Amino acid sequence: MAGSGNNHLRTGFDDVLLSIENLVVEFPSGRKNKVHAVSDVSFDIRKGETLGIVGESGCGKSTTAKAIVQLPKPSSGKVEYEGTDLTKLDKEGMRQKRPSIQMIYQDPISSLNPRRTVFNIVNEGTRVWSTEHSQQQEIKVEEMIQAVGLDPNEARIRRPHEYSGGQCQRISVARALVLDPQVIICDEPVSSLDVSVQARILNMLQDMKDEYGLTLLFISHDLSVVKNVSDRVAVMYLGKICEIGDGDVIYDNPAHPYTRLLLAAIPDPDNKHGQISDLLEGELPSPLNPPSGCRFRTRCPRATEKCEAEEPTFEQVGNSDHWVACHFPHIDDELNTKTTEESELIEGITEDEILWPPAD
Amino acid sequence: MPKPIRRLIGLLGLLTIVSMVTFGAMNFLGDPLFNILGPVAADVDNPESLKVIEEAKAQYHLDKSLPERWARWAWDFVRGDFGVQFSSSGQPPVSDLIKERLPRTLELMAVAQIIAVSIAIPWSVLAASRANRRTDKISTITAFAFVSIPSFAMAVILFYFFSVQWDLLPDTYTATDPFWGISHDHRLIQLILPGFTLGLGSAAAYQRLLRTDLITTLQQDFILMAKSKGVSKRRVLYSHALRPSLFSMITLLAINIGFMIGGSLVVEQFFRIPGIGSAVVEATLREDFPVVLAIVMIVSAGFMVFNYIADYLYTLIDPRVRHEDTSKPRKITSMGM
Amino acid sequence: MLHETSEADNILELSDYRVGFRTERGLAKAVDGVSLSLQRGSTLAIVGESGSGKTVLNRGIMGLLGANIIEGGSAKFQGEELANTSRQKFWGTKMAMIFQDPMTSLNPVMKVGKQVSEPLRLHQGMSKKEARDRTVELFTLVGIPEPMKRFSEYPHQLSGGMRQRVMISIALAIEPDILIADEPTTSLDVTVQKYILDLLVDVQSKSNMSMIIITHDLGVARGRSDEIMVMYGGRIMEKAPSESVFVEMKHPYTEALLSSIPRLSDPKHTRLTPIEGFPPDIVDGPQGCKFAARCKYAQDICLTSTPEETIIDTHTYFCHFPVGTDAGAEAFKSNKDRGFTAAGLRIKSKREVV
Amino acid sequence: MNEEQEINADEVKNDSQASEEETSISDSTQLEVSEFADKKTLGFGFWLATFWLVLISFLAVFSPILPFKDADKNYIAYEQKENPLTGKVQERPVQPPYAPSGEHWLGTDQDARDILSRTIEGARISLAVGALTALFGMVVGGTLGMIAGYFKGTLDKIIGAIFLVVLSFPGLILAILIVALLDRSLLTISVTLGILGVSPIGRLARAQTLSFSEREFVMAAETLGAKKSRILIKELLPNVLIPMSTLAMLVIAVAIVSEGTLAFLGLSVQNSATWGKLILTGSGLSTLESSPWVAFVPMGFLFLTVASFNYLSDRIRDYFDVRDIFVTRD
Amino acid sequence: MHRSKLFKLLIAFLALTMFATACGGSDDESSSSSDSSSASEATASSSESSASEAAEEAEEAPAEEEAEEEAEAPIVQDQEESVLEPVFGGTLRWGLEAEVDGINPTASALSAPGLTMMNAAFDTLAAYDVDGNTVPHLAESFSASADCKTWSMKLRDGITFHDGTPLNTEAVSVNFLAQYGDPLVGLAVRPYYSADEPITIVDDLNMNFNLTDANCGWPSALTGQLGAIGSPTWIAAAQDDPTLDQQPVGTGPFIFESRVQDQVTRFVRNANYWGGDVYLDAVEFYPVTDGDIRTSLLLEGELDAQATTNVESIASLAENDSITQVLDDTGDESFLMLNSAQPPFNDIRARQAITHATPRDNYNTLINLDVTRKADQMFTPESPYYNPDIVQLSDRPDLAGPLVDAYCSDNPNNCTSGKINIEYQYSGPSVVGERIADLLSEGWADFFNVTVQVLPQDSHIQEAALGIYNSIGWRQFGAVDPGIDRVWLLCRAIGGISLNWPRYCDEDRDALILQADAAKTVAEKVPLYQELSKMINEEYLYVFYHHTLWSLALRDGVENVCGAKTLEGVSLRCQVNGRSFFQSTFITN
Repeated sequence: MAGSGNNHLRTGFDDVLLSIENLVVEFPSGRKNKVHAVSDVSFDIRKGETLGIVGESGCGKSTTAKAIVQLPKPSSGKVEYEGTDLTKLDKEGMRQKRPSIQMIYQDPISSLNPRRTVFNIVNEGTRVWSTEHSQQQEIKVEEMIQAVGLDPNEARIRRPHEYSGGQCQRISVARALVLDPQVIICDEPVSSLDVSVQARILNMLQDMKDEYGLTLLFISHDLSVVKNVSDRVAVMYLGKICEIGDGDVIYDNPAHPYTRLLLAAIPDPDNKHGQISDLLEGELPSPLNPPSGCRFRTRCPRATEKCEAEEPTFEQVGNSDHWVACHFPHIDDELNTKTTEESELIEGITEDEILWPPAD
Repeated sequence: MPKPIRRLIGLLGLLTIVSMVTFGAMNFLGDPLFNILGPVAADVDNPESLKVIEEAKAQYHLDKSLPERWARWAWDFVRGDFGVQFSSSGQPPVSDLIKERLPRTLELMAVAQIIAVSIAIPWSVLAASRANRRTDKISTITAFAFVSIPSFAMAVILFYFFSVQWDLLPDTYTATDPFWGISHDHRLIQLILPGFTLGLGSAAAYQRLLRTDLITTLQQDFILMAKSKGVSKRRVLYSHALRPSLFSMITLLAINIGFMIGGSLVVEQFFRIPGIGSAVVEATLREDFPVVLAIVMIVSAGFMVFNYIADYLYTLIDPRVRHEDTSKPRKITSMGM
Repeated sequence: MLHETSEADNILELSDYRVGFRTERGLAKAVDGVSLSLQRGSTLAIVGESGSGKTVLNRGIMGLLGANIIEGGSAKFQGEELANTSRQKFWGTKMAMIFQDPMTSLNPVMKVGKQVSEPLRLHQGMSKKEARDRTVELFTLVGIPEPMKRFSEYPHQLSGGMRQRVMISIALAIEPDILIADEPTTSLDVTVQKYILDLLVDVQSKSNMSMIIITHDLGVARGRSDEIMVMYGGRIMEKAPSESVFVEMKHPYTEALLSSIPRLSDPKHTRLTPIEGFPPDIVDGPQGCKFAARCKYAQDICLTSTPEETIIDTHTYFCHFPVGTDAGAEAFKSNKDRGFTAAGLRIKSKREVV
Repeated sequence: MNEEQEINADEVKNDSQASEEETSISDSTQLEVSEFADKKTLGFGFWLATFWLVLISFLAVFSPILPFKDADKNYIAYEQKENPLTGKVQERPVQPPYAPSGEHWLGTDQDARDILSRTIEGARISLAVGALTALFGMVVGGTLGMIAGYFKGTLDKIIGAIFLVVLSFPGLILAILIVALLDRSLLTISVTLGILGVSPIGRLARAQTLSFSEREFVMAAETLGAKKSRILIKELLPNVLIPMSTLAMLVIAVAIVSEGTLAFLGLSVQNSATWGKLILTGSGLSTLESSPWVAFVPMGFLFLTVASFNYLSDRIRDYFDVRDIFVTRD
Repeated sequence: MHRSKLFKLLIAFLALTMFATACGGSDDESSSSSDSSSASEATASSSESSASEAAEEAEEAPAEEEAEEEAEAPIVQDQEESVLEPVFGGTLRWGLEAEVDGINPTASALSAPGLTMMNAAFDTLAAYDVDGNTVPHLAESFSASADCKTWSMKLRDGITFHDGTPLNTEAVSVNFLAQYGDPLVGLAVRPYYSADEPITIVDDLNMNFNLTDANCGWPSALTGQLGAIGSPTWIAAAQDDPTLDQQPVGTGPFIFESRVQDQVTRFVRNANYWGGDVYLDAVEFYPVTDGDIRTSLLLEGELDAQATTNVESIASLAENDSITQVLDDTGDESFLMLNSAQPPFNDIRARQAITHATPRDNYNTLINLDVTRKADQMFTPESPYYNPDIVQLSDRPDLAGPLVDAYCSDNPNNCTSGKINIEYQYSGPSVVGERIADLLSEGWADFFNVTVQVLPQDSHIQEAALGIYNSIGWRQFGAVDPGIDRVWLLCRAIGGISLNWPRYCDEDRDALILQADAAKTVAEKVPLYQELSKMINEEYLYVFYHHTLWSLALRDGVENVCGAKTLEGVSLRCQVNGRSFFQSTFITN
């Protein structure tokens, strides 16, 4: 699956805000070895779009996110933001660009400085960039804290540990938004939260995105979550993207064997792939010494010699926004999917158009 | 290069730097010539004295640069020649002094550490198995008190009670008989107080570490797992929980042993044990640099070697260390001298 | 009907079971009056968010909670009142447990083979050799490749999935009458999770032991349990045969839980319905229904009176205004009309928000 | 190589810390107990220890204007007594030390000086040594350690090597060497002990910086565009400062003990009463036998003070959940 | 000069000088924890003859009796012979304040403990009688030539060493030449004997000693280490094998049996002792460096006897009925010694200033509990040489100010903020040492910036010998025959290593000393020594504190320690700076 090639990049659109090409991240391990964390990954995000990256632990999704903000700089490849290749910028150049690309992290505790008040944490961005202390900025910070549903006055005296995990994620969002960023990279923002809280954060992210016209890169190991929030979804395996495209399309017709197995494993009560009885056999190969050819071949039920010798490149599946890097994709498979109507039935309960406002 | 060898080289490098620093500091702070010749060294106007000075300089290579002198010393040192003492009668080799004193210190250290460990382990297990109950609280306070008593104070206290007040142990500590001397019983008795002085403090320090680690370990799922497997309480404590909890204690043990070669010096002074600690105090005061240098090297090397041994012990205790390329985290910050 | 089955068939019988912890603020009622019975050979899934008391409940049953607790009510295992017995006598023979994180629940400094064979040797009097052979057999059974080699490896040398298999083989070695699996797959990737769950179910059905699976994920419970029990705030909210929880849920909490989770089948950007508010304080918790403060059906009675147990066939729930009943629909309508619930929670239509 | 070893060790530690935290979050699902476990308080002992330290510091600072007896005056009592040399009864001094009495609450020493006053006098020096030592260690060690931990790379290796050298140097021997060859002034002793404090404090600062710098809030600050200096001061320093100051308290305790140790070797601050010297004065066999208070009074003060610093350090570490374990040796 | 040689010389000198005054070991210390190694201590005390103790003297404290006021003679020693009938048998356990390196009078540096053991195994050619006169002991008689430059000695006939070798002039000459030729010991011998022919053997029992200067009191030189005669065969063997230094062979009342260094040295009765019956079966010597401990061992009955200068011990022993003490403060003096070869004390104003500033009264009260007698000079009032006119102006800080100001205006480099910078050195670590240092520093504080230096005892002595000091606590002088004290004073004692510790040379003073040596009668000597005392007083090289009080403490049942006599029946002086004889001692019950 190792998806090489850049066929899936949408070079034709002029509203591509962030374009990652052939990104490679490697870490030294020991004296000689290298961890191939991210190998030749390309994707692009259009303005206002949400790209979800999904994959299991160790697939390199978080590393990709960090490489985009150049922390650390990737080993090679291009990270083009508004036409500027961030990898080529010097320190100060990069610093000037930083406010435009913000991150939200997985761990609500670790991502907030425990020794500063919440207000200070949110205010940090403006303090960094303003030469003088202005009343106006403080007001903006207060507004932002309010916007994410917290009390600005409490925020002035409280520290992160006095807030719950969900609230901490809200603080993270406020901190990211205060600099008016274009892009927000969300690295597993809800994976450490309880499901009920998770829904609130996801809703809030959606609201913020709508309100501030953000572009999101959303990273998660939970396909349901990714699918819910994303316009496009990229599936990663062992440092490579194996399938990318419209979330609904991929869910309906996963073309890559890995995506298919991944979907099948999801314990969703309504998972239409749940019947697939194939199991992902074997262990995840070491990123120190990834398999040749297609990286998934060692565990792929469809693998042949070709997969070993030759790395597949991205090919479009049909005419939709759906790209897969596989020599033997599941293109022709007909799945007995439940109709949309059927799922709507289950959904019926919530059709009252009722929604609990983000009140906390 | 294999890892042990790399480590060894690092260790030697460290020793080299330590010796350079010591060598430099001593020559910078004190004047070796003055220690060798006495006031004649300052009598530079007198041609006769001058001649003596020149001779001595030549003999001790003091006319050479500091680095060259260090190199000469180092070359002798690696060949096992520690040089001669500066200021005793004649020029007895430093190695004689070391041979005489080191065994006494090692002996004391061994006694102290055996006492410490054999107190600390059952004590910790007892406390940890009753964490936060009365037994544990009392033992925690006790351990805390013992840790806060400096060894010189501990020496005075033990001496006061056991020798002066209760007259259970001898109040004389000539303790100067040769290492494998005749009256062995007497010697053992004389080692009791010094041994406990050093051992109790260490025991308390070990107990604090081991208790904490044991409590942490005992809260781990694998302990619950072992219990739910029907393993007896005692077996859970000693065969499941103890081993993975030993790291901090071993680290400290290594630090202690390594340092105690030099660190027992107050106790040696108080109980008049002619060990290496009292030797270094005397040598420092009389600016007997070769002796100081030799002892510093021995103590530093001891410290490093014991750390090395500790790392090896880790691999015995924890297979993770063996298989992964990194050693167990040292979460101990040791402070002291 | 569960209650009509003879007691002899019930391997576990809880009645108004309570577990409290002493804290500085007072007694924390982690498990607050749970009654259930588990039949031999059946599987119960306990679902709940953090703080719902599901783990404490099970550790209470196992007797693994330590000294600082107060137990109340009755818990009978194979007819024997647990409160009067040292549970240690069941450990390693009749009860077994699997923990969430296979890394931390295996002794890092002991070879996995030894950990598996330990109960064999201790309780089944096997010789070293016999225990070893049996262990290798178990390893094969749970699908551990190269079982001989794995026998003398340490936990850190195995992957997460393999470790969980080792855990399962320990549980199997004990041949327990009841196996409690506490979040057995939470720390695993979904693909591995599926495998492990299937394996557990497989093993359970073969050996005819009873099993309790604890999870926060309703999806995990579905299809792998005979019955699902939803817990909240230390109490049972709803208990029903597996499918009916999804199809005909009665408790608003179950409903809210399900609707707050994004589903694969929903199209992208489907608005989620979160549960408002915070979980109840278990030391100084609310009167009445624990969920009332967050419930869109909540009426005044919910705030003052704890709902009685309602049993309809195999479906048990604790709610004054159950979902899908007229009472429920009416309660919701009245709340919607006045714009807020009895607990003061505002209700807005979607249009207002978007 | 050795430094690398150390670095690795630290990295592992960070990992373990990070993972500990991760699990501590998911733990909440696992064992709810932690949520309502006892709320952290500093406890009675903490305030007791603080009270003692405030009291002793107050006494030390204001002893010149407090109505204590003159610490240097010899309050000799006389009696008619036979002179063993002449066999004649004459007015001779009663042999001090004098036992505690209404006049001398805690007795006198061999020179008939009031022990309470002298012990308080000794607190001035002992506390000053402790404070100066900790200050030196914090400023030098903290700065070096934070720089090493944050900038990593070569700088880290060099600073790490320096720490390691100082650490593997037998500390007390170094102290004796410097004090014996230079002088026995307060400043020399403090700086010498301070040098010994640099390594532990520095290594702690480095490890903490390293671990915090891998926390996401530092990355967040970086993505906000904060400069390194700002991150170091605004984000890292407040976090490193607490573990560092808890260690510094231990350094104070160790410095006080070390001063005592030096005093026992005859190398303490000269011309001043220090606790070590006072204890030494009373620890001879005959003095212990006949007048144990001479040694035990200053020893009690020393113990309470050292224990208080140890305890405070312990409590604060607990309170702020500092995971490093400090160990004192002497 | 070669270092090693230098140090040997140093040791030699020190050793030598010992013969002059028997020196007390340091008894030290105090208490404290600290005194480090007994080894060094041994060297130390040995080396410095009485001197070294000065270092510590501080710690000990002789009894002072305010002699000036009361003019009452102290009970020096009740040298009564025991009225009891001697009993044969028993072992005497004697506590020593230090261990020694060896017990060879021709090679070892014997300190007070060494000299004590020496008295068991050896006899000295001459000895002091109760009145302080030199009388023949192992020798039968001495006679001087008219100019006192040649001395003839006649040995007793029929005496044999423990190994059977006969005592004759050959044996004495072997001893003398071994000392003369020894790199160490010889340095103290050679300057005083004719270089060409120091001795002449007349016959088996008669020999002559040829001196460089007239010395009519010469035999007193043979009362100490230099007069102890060992078996020539043993001495010869010990020169090849130094380990034999540990196994002395002499003519003494006891025969060496065994020795475990630092534990016990045991001598057994010499049944064929030339001097008569020896009552004890054996004498055992136990080195116990801590004075408190030694005293407590004595009280507990673990020891039978000891010598001490510690005033606290003496005072507490005095109150114990089961202990008899033999006290004597006519021996050495305790004082502060100033180095005249180095600034600031090369200037007499600085020396005067520190003398005036020294709180001697406080010192005697606090350290000596007013038991010892204050000293202004090296003689006690009972001595015929005592000069009643001499007053040492200490405790007069009012006199010090102008001198310091004057000094500092001339030597600004040696002063800081109007005070003279000095170093005070003592041997330690030691509690009493520390107390003394505090006490002195406080007294001097208005005029001097004092740096205190603590050194292990052997370094302490070395630095004194090498002149690397400003001021130092010391103990010496007070020899029974004042002529012996010339070795500390003569210009010829100054060198790289100097026994003239203050390194002060005055030709006039030398002339005076030599003149006193040549004098034949006390009456002749009195004005000379009084003049010498006056000179010393005016040179301000020593700030005398007190007359060191030596105590020989004996348990009940130890009898007749002071009953030793020469063959002629002359009672010997019982205690000389802590050492005594053993031949007459017996133990009852």
